[in-house]
Amino acid sequence: MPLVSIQNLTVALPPSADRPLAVDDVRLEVGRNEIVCIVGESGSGKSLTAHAIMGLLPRGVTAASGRILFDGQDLLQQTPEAMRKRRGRDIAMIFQDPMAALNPVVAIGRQVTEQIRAHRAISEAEALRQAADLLSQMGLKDVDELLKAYPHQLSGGQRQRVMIAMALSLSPQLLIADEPTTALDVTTQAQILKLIKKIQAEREMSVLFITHDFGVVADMADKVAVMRHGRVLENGLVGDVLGKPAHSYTRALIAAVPRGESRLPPPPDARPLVQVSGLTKRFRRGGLFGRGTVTTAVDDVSLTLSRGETLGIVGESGSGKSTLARCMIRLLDPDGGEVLLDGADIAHMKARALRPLRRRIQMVFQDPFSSLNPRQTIGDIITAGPRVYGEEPRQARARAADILRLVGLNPETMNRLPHEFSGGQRQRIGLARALMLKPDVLIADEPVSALDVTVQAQVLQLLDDVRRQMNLAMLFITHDMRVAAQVCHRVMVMRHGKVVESGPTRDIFARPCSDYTKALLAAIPGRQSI
Amino acid sequence: MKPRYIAMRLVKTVLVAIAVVLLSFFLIRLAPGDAATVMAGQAGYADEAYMKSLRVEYGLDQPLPVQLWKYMDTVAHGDLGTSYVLRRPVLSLILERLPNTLLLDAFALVVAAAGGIWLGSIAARRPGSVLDSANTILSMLFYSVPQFWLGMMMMLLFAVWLGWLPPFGIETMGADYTGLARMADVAVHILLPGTTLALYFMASYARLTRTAMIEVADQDFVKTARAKGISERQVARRHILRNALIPLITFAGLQASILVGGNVLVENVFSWPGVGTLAYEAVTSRDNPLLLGIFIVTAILVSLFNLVTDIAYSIADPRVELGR
Amino acid sequence: MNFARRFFSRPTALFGFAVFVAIVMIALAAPLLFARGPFAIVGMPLLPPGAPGLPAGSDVLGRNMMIGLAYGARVSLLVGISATLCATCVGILLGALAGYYGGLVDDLLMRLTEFFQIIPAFVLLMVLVAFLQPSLESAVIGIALISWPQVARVVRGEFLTLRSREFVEAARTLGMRDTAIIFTQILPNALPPIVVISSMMVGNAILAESALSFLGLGDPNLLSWGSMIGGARSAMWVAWWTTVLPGVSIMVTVLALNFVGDGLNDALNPRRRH
Amino acid sequence: MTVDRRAVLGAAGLLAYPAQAWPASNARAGNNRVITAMMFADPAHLNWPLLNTRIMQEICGNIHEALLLFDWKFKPHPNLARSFEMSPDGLTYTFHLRNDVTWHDGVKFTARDVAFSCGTMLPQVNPRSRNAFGQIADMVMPDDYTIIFKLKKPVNAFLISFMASNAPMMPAHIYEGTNFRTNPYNFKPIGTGPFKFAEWKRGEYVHLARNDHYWRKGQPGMDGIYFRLCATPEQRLVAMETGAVDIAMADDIDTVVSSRLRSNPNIVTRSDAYNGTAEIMIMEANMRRWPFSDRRARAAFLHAVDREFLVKAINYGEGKVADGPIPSTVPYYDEKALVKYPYDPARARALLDEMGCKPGPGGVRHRFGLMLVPDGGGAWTRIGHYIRQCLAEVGLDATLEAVDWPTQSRRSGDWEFDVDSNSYGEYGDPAIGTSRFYLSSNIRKGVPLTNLQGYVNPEVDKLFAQAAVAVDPAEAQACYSKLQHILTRDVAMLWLFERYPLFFHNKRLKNVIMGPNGPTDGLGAVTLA
Repeated sequence: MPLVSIQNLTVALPPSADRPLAVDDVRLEVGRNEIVCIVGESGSGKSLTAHAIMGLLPRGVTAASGRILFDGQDLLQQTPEAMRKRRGRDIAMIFQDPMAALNPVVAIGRQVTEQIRAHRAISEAEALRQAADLLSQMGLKDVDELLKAYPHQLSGGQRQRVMIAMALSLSPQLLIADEPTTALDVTTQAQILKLIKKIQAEREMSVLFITHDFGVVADMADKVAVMRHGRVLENGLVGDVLGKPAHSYTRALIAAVPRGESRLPPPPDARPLVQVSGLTKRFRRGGLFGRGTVTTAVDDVSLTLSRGETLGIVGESGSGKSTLARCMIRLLDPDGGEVLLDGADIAHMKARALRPLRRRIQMVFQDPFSSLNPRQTIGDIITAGPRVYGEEPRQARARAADILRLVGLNPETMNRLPHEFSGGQRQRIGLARALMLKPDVLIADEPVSALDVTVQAQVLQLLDDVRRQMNLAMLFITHDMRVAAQVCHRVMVMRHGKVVESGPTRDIFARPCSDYTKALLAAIPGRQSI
Repeated sequence: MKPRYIAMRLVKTVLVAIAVVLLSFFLIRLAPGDAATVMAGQAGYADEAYMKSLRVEYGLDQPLPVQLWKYMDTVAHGDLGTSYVLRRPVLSLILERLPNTLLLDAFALVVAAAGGIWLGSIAARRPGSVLDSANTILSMLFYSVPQFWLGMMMMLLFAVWLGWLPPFGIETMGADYTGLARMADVAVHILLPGTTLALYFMASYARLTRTAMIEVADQDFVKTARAKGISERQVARRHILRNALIPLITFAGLQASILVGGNVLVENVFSWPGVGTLAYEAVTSRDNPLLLGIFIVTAILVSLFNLVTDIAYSIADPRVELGR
Repeated sequence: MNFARRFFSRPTALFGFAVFVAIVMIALAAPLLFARGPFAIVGMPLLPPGAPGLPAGSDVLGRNMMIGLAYGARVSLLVGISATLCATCVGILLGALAGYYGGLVDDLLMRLTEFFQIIPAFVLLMVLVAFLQPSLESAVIGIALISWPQVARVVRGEFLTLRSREFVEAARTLGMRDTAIIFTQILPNALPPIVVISSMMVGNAILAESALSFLGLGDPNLLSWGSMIGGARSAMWVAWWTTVLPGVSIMVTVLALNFVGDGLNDALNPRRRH
Repeated sequence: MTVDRRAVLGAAGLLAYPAQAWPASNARAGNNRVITAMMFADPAHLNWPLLNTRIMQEICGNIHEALLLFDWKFKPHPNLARSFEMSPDGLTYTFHLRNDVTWHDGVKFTARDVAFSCGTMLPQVNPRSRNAFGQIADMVMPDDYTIIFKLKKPVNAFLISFMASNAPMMPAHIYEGTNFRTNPYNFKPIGTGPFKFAEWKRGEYVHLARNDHYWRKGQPGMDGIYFRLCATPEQRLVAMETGAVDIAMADDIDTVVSSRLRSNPNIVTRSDAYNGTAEIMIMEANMRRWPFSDRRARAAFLHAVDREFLVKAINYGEGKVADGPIPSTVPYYDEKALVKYPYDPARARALLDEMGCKPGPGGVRHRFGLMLVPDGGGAWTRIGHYIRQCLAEVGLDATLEAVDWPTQSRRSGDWEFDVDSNSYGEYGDPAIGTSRFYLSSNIRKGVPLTNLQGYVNPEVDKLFAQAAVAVDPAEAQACYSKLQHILTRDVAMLWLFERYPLFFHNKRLKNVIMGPNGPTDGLGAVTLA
């Protein structure tokens, strides 16, 4: 008998939602001592399925029919108090963002002991001792300090380890992990995945692992279930599903996962359009009186960029890659160094002199939701640039229609407001806005990181097409090595504001020089299997 | 870092006080008439010699910059000058009244916060329920009623019609109570003005608590807490309320700053011998040293309250570091 | 359309709006309905409500309270709305500059608003009104002067968050001028909280005006609800209606405005709806 | 329209609340031999001559005493002075003092104190005393208990200047040679009266305790007085009705509700307690500005306003129409001499037409400002509202100007007004309280409460001067009769009504008001039931 057996589960959404059912007739089993992955894009119902097992569906969302058998007992029939007793003891769960999942104002120790003492009648001191043990088992150091610390004082990896320690504190039979590594940097992600896998093996427990990333699936799963629109499309052993996907959607998903190897030819050898040298940016914090602390976000960075080529800037969060981009486009004023655009230093130009040059460098932003003014129509948004430079509104709109077609949107959408579009469509609109000014340089700041994997592939393709058609020099900023490999001619790896190494993509991937780059590459999930 | 930061804040308090003096010195002097005309008018009889002697005594015959310089000089020596009309040191006049105002404030603050948090958390438990709506409407009502009028109505109801409470004043005249009896006497007197003040702020506490609790209840760590299998009561207390109360610290600090200047209207309606009535007298008699003194003392107290609020905030929320 | 539906779906907002419209109508119609004005002595003083021709009774001078209440609505609304308009305009302008540019401008403005936070507001208002002489205009100016920092703080906060939003950065990379960014990009997005705070501020301004009039610092040529209460203070024990009715009028008006503000808040911020 | 007070009361009676308010015994606690009076504001200090306001008179009248007491006919009687005589030429006054009077600190009261008070302190700080005491040429003290005043010229009002409100005796050993304004005893006064200062809690009360060594045997009849601060009118009514406070004086109770207290069986009402002050409510027209520079405009003003109604309805009957400069309750009033201006709007319109003040658009003849005494929406505001309505009927459009006290004092002092409102007390003799508003010599810019109107009539100046030095009362009467004729003929001021401020006390108090100076003579004679 499997540990968990979900039979014909249907989860209904409140009447005000855009669809009636979030989970539709799902069947799924989790056996003992195995890792089952549920993989799917946003809105597939994978997360709510997990929450249904925990008995923690949000207010207004109900399990309408079906059964969830846990060790033979239907969890949906349990009283709330019985469910409470099971939670944490028999079934534990860890969440996507450990920062949000830990109470910010309660010390770590207390948060761990709280769970132990909710189920076992032991003293706080005894619970603390157990907590310390657990934390060291999770590979954490200075445990005593850690127990007194607050969540914000920990790193992302430490926080997720604490979450796992908490989840394991009562040796549950089932661990549900809901995208536990999505909010983490790639090297940390690899460590956490390894940890989960190790613990699962040691304790011989069952894990239900929810993810959107087939790379992770390949590394982790014994079995996999692919979900879409609340239904399970495909279900089987991981090797079978990856090797011989039965469903076309599964195939599309697998195909859309960037391969982590460069398909692009080496860059054309051309005179650099943009030359950055010694660029430095510092941030000061602190008030009128106190000595402010200074952090150097970008430290003496130099690079060149030519027409027709894409330079990838890769780094984890806090590496300074976004700050670099914002300095180059003068959203920030750099503290030192120069940015030569066709020989003119725009790094220190006065606002008035800079304005005519602005149109030559344009940007595509990360967040498809905040990058478009919610109160303007698409037409107004993308013709705003030309109008600044005095273009006739009628002519601008005519051109806007062409550009919209170019980025794959219907020109008739011009009178609509941004909220009527999906994330991928919004990124296309953002690109259209940049292209309207016929720029020479396009800076793309994590343009696909907020998108689902299938959409991601389409947008990456579009960017590459546009770059080629318009002979753009493109600066592509990303945290994802696989994405960088797919679209960049050259790659520059950054860490703590400094350049770690740079070179043609193929060389970097094939023969990384620095340990850091090697670690980054090693951390790419599913690199071997896909 | 912390003692240094606190020292810096105290220095800033002094600077704020100086700025307050400068700004209000000129502001106050814009108003027509001076203390001499007031006193001449009050006496029912006046002549030039009398008024001139008053003006010379007050230094009102000097040019404005000289007056300002002299005033700043006295203030710099830790003296707030002498009241024109009451002819006593301003500082002692204010210190005489300040405890009464602080007492009323403390009462109003505690009642408002306790009542408001209680009401707000009840409402947040079932958003959209009848209880919640009733709560919202009641809070709004107290927020919308003119304080002076509410005070009059309370006096009418509880002191005149029901006869439960003394109508006004801070203590029983000539009773010469001591110890506990005196405290009880003052407690009975504080109920009406204190509650009048508290109801207004209680509405804000209730609304803030309700919103904050609903917002916190949506956060991931509350889900975590439930996933741990701890009881709903503990979830509500340790995780939801504990986090929801943090923004209330700011509001309590704000309330304290608003109240410390004294509430002219409520103190007037209930003859509460606080700073508000003193300020009212100072305005109506152009007693500029007194008014300036009240402004300075208020400014310093408000700055201190802000500091205390910040310290309390940094204790309640470990993410917040003092001076950041 | 969607907005209106969201707004009116709240019973309190509907009630508030209906009451507010009714009070505006009464205020506008007062001179047509009662041509002789609120000061005309029509009968014996202190007649209770329900006496012939006196649905709301008569006041200490034998004036028709009904007419007084209707004319009082004019004063309250006029002061409330004008003071709010002034305060909002000044607040938006200064708050926008401080929030958008930051730095020294911001520092100066924050110090200035701190000054207003530190000085007891009502005492300051009394000084201002004494300086300007009690009148309708001085009440408006005084109330606006003590209210604008509140708007400025909100606008500043909104601008601080909005100016780092990506669509604003996009506008800057397009080469848009600062004034254009402030007025076409940021301000429209900052309006919802401004609208909400303004509607609440009208209520607060009405309360402030009534307090001033209550203390005899209102315009003596106009009958306002506050001055009706102030003038009847001594009579409140013998003729409850002289103080209760104007007080209830203030309360209902302010309550209506606060309900409207609350409704606007929810309708304009659908995500914060619960 | 007439207003029946009883009908009003009946209407109010509909909601007469149950008389179970916060019990007086609670409020008074313990000692029943202590009474409580009220004060509507904290006094600035307790140096009576320095700030001769009504509230000071009420409090300090119990602490300080005068040489003489006056009866209802304003005849002088001994007080601190055992006896007194005047020389026939009116230039020498001799006072024989009691020898059994001590100050509250135990120092003997002697002629030196009288000389210091009348010769130095009073003329220096109390402007009202200057009329009489300013004429003192020399003071002789043959022994400790005799003082002889020698005057530069006869002063008709010399004796009446010894009323307590004008001439409280101040202790020389405390004040002589000090700065009167900063003397610390201003906050703990020393007097000879039946009560001595005990405690002052600012914002709450002033407590006076029984003077056990009072010279008048058998007085005072109680253990002490609390003057309790009751800042608002509704508080004062509650305090009086519940018995929390025993005495309400002068303006403490708004006339709106006086009928309610009058009908309260536990409360005694007196309307004669302030006859000595004899207050008139007036409006002053700035005679430098047209049209009020013309007597016809001023006459029209008086004809336009129904002053009978003003007294009856607006002031709830507590007063009488004022026909002229001298109140009807004090000596020298002569009704026959007066030119009267009864309510007659038609006559008012005719007068205005005659002088060329013709109706313009909307029937408005003239717009002007009417500055009100700041009373926070009290009686003056009601008077202003009513008069504005009356004037509108004859085409005069008055804009009410609300100001606060400082502004009112400054603007009136600087003559920046069209019409302002005011009141004055006569204080026993026209030379003390009345003449100052009509003498051309008293036109002093920047000083409030002078001849602000700019009224100039040399004949009036002459008559006032003559009356002031008249030794023969008949001569004085003749001058004042003539003055009353001229001043009313000229409409030298807009007299509205004489106000009889009400004095209320709990009926457990006896012998409260003994003369025209009411509470100013102190409450030493009061006994408790």
